[in-house]
Amino acid sequence: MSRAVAAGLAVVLLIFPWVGTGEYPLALLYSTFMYVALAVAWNVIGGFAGYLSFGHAAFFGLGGYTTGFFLVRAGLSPFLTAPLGAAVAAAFAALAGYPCLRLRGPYFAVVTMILGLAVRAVVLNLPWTGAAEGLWMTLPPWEPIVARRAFYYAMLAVALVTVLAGRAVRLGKIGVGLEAIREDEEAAQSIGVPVVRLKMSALILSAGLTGLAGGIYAYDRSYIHPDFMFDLHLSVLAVLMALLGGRQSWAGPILGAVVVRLVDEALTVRVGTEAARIIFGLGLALVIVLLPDGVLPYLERLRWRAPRPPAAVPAAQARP
Amino acid sequence: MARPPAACGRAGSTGAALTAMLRVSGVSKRFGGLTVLRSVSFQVAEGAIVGLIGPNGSGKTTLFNVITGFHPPDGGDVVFMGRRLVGLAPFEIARTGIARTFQVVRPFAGLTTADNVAAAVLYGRGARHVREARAEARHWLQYVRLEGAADAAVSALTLGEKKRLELARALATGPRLLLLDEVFAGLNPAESAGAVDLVRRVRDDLRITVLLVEHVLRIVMGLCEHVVVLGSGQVIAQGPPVAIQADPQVRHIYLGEGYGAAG
Amino acid sequence: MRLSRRQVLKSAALGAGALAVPRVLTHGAWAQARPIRLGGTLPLTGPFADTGVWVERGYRYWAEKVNRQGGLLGRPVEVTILDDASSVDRAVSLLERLITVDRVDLILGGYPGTAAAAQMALVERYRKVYISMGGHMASFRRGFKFSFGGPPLMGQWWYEGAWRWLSNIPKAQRPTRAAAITVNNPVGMSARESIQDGLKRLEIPLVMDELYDLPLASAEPLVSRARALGADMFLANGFFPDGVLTMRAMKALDYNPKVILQAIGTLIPEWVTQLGPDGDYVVSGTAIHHRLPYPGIAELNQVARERWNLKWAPLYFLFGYAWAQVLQQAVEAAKSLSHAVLVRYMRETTFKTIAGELRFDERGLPAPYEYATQVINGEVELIWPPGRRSAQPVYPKPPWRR
Amino acid sequence: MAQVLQALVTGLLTGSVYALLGAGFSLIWGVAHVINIVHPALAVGAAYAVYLLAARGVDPLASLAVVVPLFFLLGVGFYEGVIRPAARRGGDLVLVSMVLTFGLAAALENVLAAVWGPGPRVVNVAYTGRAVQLGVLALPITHLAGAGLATVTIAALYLFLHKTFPGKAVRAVWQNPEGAALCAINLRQVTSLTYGLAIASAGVAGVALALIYSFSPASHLMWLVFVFLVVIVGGVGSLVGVVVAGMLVGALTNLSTLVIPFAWAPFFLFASLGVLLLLRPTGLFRR
Amino acid sequence: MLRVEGLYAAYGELEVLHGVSLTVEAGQFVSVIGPNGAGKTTLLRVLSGLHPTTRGAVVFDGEPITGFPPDLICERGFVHVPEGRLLFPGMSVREHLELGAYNRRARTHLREQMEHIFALFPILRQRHAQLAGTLSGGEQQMLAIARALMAKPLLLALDEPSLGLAPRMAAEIFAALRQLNHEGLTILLISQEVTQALLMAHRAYVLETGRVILDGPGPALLHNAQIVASYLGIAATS
Repeated sequence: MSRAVAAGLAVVLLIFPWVGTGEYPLALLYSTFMYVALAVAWNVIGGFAGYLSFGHAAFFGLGGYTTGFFLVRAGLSPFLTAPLGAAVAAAFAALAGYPCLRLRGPYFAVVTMILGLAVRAVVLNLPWTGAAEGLWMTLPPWEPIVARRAFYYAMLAVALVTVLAGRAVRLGKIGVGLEAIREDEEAAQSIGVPVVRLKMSALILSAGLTGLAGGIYAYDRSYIHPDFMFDLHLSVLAVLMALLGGRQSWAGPILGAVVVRLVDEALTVRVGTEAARIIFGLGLALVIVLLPDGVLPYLERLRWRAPRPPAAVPAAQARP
Repeated sequence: MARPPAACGRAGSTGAALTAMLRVSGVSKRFGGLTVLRSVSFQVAEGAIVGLIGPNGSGKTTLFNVITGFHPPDGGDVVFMGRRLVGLAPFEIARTGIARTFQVVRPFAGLTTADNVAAAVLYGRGARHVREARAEARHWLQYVRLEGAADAAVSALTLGEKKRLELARALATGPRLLLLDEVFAGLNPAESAGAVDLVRRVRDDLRITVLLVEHVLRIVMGLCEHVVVLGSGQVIAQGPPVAIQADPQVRHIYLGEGYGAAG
Repeated sequence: MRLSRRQVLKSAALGAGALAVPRVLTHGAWAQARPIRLGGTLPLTGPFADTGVWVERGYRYWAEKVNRQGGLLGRPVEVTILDDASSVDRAVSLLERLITVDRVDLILGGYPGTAAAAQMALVERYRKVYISMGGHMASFRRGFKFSFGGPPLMGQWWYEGAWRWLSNIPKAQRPTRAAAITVNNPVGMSARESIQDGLKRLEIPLVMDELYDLPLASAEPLVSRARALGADMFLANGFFPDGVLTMRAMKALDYNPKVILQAIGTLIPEWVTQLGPDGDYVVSGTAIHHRLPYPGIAELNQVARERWNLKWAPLYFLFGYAWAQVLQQAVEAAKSLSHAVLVRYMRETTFKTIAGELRFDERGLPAPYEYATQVINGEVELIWPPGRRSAQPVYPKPPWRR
Repeated sequence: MAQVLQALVTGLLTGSVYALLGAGFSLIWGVAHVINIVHPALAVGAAYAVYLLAARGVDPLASLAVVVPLFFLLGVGFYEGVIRPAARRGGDLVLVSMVLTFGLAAALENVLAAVWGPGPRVVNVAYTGRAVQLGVLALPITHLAGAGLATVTIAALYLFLHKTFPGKAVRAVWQNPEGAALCAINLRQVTSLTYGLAIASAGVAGVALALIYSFSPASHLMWLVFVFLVVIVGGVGSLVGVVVAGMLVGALTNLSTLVIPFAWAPFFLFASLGVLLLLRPTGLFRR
Repeated sequence: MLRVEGLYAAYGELEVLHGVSLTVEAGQFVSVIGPNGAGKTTLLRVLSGLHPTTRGAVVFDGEPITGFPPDLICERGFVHVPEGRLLFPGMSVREHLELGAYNRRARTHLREQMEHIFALFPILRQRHAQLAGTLSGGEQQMLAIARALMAKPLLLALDEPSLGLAPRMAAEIFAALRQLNHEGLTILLISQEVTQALLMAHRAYVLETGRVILDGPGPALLHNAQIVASYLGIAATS
């Protein structure tokens, strides 16, 4: 059933660029794919393992800048350098992750946020990154519609790889281990979960996938600047999308990303930016209060008409 | 059924060392200025059920945490089946074959009951596939009589069920030695009796050695072959239950000054 | 009292509608012609909105006027401006939307430099003629065929007038040490290039050359350093918000250089309303000015007076109008809306704009400009070149008023 | 030397505003377990209120009479009307409150933008741009006033928390809610009061901010970064820690510009605070 | 003074009190003893409002207080010294005493009450400016009792006041309790220190797995074989 739906969706997405809708829907879907990739990738560390990163823009930006750098300096094709961007982002995560992952909860959130801002500050001031002037790449030599299709497929591939990776992690052995880490690191250790190694792997994977998206995005933009490649909003948006969709499942962030992206686009076009953001902000507040676990778990409950799980026992589980 | 006798005596006493599965020798632990364990030494013989008792704050849980690697000791040594445990990460110690439960139950609240156990199969036993691990998890849930709750959220379990779940999780790692931290606390008499039975089966059927911390001495005395008494971070007595019950120092600790002279 | 932007727009639109009605009635054929649609994005919200709004007003007034005069190629024009909320990402995706979904016939340039630079890459792909501020010189060194600065807000040229004015001051009275602070983005960097070059010509050593990231939290450290280093010339290459902070820090720390140069901030009306007399005597450049004698300027000044109760047309109002003017003249010369044709005429036509006559070179740039302005008594006056002066420059800058 | 002194003193004056914002933020975090992302946005809102009043000739310091009670009530209402119902619905309160208050901050930012426009505003008063000369030091009066406000408010908060019955109750709830309940302390009342005071202090911070800085609807994000830094470095739950961290951040930013290029100052600040956090994960003053 | 009738309480679905009834007369010293896990702590937490009841009634000083929040119960004069003391580590001894007298009834007598307490526990006077987190275990326990006394209790309920204390310190605490009782304060004590608890009690209740299995005058229970069995895990045969 759901396999058939997935296959159908895949076919639709694959032939969509050829049904003559023009460039804009392709561009809109392209950016939706990107946010899907970002939210799903974030969720690997933020949702499954429970480490709320607010610095994922750093990985995105590093992926983008790696692409730009190799394109400008070495003339490498960005579709080749995007994986290289993923590698650089992953390597950076491996380096920065070890100390950061010793912190938990809001402390981790703040340190990653600082990390993101620090990387931005560095790139903004290093001459060989184009610094404050930004980095210009040569344009891809295609007609607009060809370019749109190419980037559509490229970002679709990134989103697909990310979703498949996220799904595999969630449904596989690592997912169980990460969940155990999220719930209780000591108990996880006690049953043999290699906590440090596992959460490092999750962060590295998450960073790599984010970097991959950044690499493709950078080439499409063909002009990159720290202001938008390392934008704090980007980090925050990934978090919000995943939380809103439901961070416990692999599909929740997809839902969150698609809904947020499309609602935002529709609101912006219909009611103007300020009003859209007021509605968006209030809507966000309302949804999270009503559905603290995200939208997807709620929809699943509706669909199966299953009773809500009973309210958790009071936290004060003092021994009698 | 012949069982190897429970070893007693302090570290270094020859003879006992041959059958000792776990050897704790001279372990000390300080938190800040507070010394919680002072040169604690004892051994656990393979196949035994050993009780670790002592009043609140005598260092029992800390000792567990030292053995399982959560609190590296400030001095002393812990050797398990010939392997030094000091310096290993907790997950590595778990993989050498030591499993534990926690004083305050710590199941993975966001996972189903079956996945709690499956996680242990995957990481403790090194299973590769989640599906297989879930199948094996069902076996362990059955073992602790929780098969009916396999797909339930952990939050739906009673305290007694949670304790059994933790036991199943520990067993699923495939341990040789099981450390139980107050598994009987908070259980009603029926549950308690069931749990005692369960611990016996674990030792008799699965041949898993058990070291347990317990407050309810009635259980300890009925279940254990060997009892180690901790007081203010030191071993103040050890031996078979009968000897422990008669020990004046133990009576003093448990009943207070002058009590039970006639008891 | 300041009218809300929306009120202003609404009344402007109503006014335009009222003027257009008789024409529609009398020219049946004209009314039936499919309008020419122009579209672009501007920052109507977010940090760059204060300027973005004036560019939009420039575009809208131009459209109003064209329609009043019979349209473009005999067809009415229709302007769509989408709000990019000061985000480069949005500026690009919305422009793509305008090109591919709304299928606008002509494109109106975006603002600021970062957005324009990113949009230039996009329009090159779609082969659409794009006239805007352009921003940094690097944007024009990339071999783009479709982008033009008409006229551009070129940082590298910005202070040219100021250098010439300073070089006419007797050497003994000139400043002796300069301190510069520059916003760490393409706009700032381009102005900085001109500074290094200009100061060398004037033989004034640059004793402090600092960059800062936006948003600037506090200008005190920068200003107090400049003061401590004894700089008697201060160059603030920043935007309006950081410019305001810098000025207040200078006054608070009682730092009185002989001359203050400011890149962008002074030229928007908010400068004067927010800073009052403290905003006086700051020197800047421009490519366009409300006191220049080119045809059309007087009319725009009058519009500004009538509609917004301003003495003069603000700079960015003029820019918006000028960019649209260039586009209009290209279309009229080519008599076509085909961009392939248009782009040929772009380089062959001499444009007569409110910024003077322009011809574009291979890069898409006109000849450099050399105006200098100074805020005097709350007015942005033209102080260079001498023949175009609207006021005598004040030098050295008087100490802060207490 | 004069430069160092000047940088240090201005840094400390600036830092006092960080500290004031951080104090309220920390108080809410400690007592209500809410990460109040909307905190700096409310301060910016207060700055706009000051701007509005200043345009009618009301001195920013006089506008405190309006801002403080208004924001106190706002805080109480916000707790009773939004946070408490949200907390009662369950879920991870830290997480829920983070998203919730982020949403409200985004909404507030854009309401401000819709009313006043997105551009920066400055408040001009008679003493704007004047300075007190202290030997080689020039101390802007606005800074002194802002820092003075911050100091007085923090001192008042400190005295309240340490010298009055309700204040001690707040600390008690902060340190051990159950123990506090056993002392006949009404937890809801105390949390409500805390929220009121914290938001009132954000109001005061807004006044200080209006005196010293330019502000725009979006500027709350930058303040949020600083508030987070200050609170985490100082240690959640320590008023003294927050004050020290605020001063540290202010001084560090200013002093670092004397030896490294200004553009690298943010990096230096982030890097040094990041390292500090890695060395002392719970902050400088966490007990 | 206190009448508890058929009290039930549970953690989630796990019931830990199965119909506990007991009575405390004004001026009495009542002890509740029982092995670990018997439900003693839960009983006190229920009485002071920290934990909800499922069934049963609590009447205090002639009025039903079942289901009241802790602050109200405390204000009425039922004051609980909890296990683990629940002190405020960052606050001084004096501040704890002031907070103890937080309710309006007690606040008016703050000075004299504090003097009274300093007389009872002189060490607290010496330590009055010290932070609670830096006190020794015994001092912390004294402080917890002192804080409760500041509320001018009609009934003082203590949970394991001698837990983890050196014998000398524990004796000191018990001596203080005896003195307070002599002065007329009603006391409800939960303790594992069987001897002490029983010797002092006018009446004692033995709790096992959530039920009262035995009650009577304290000293009379002193050498009860059932208690010894219950504590030392000797299979009960009596």
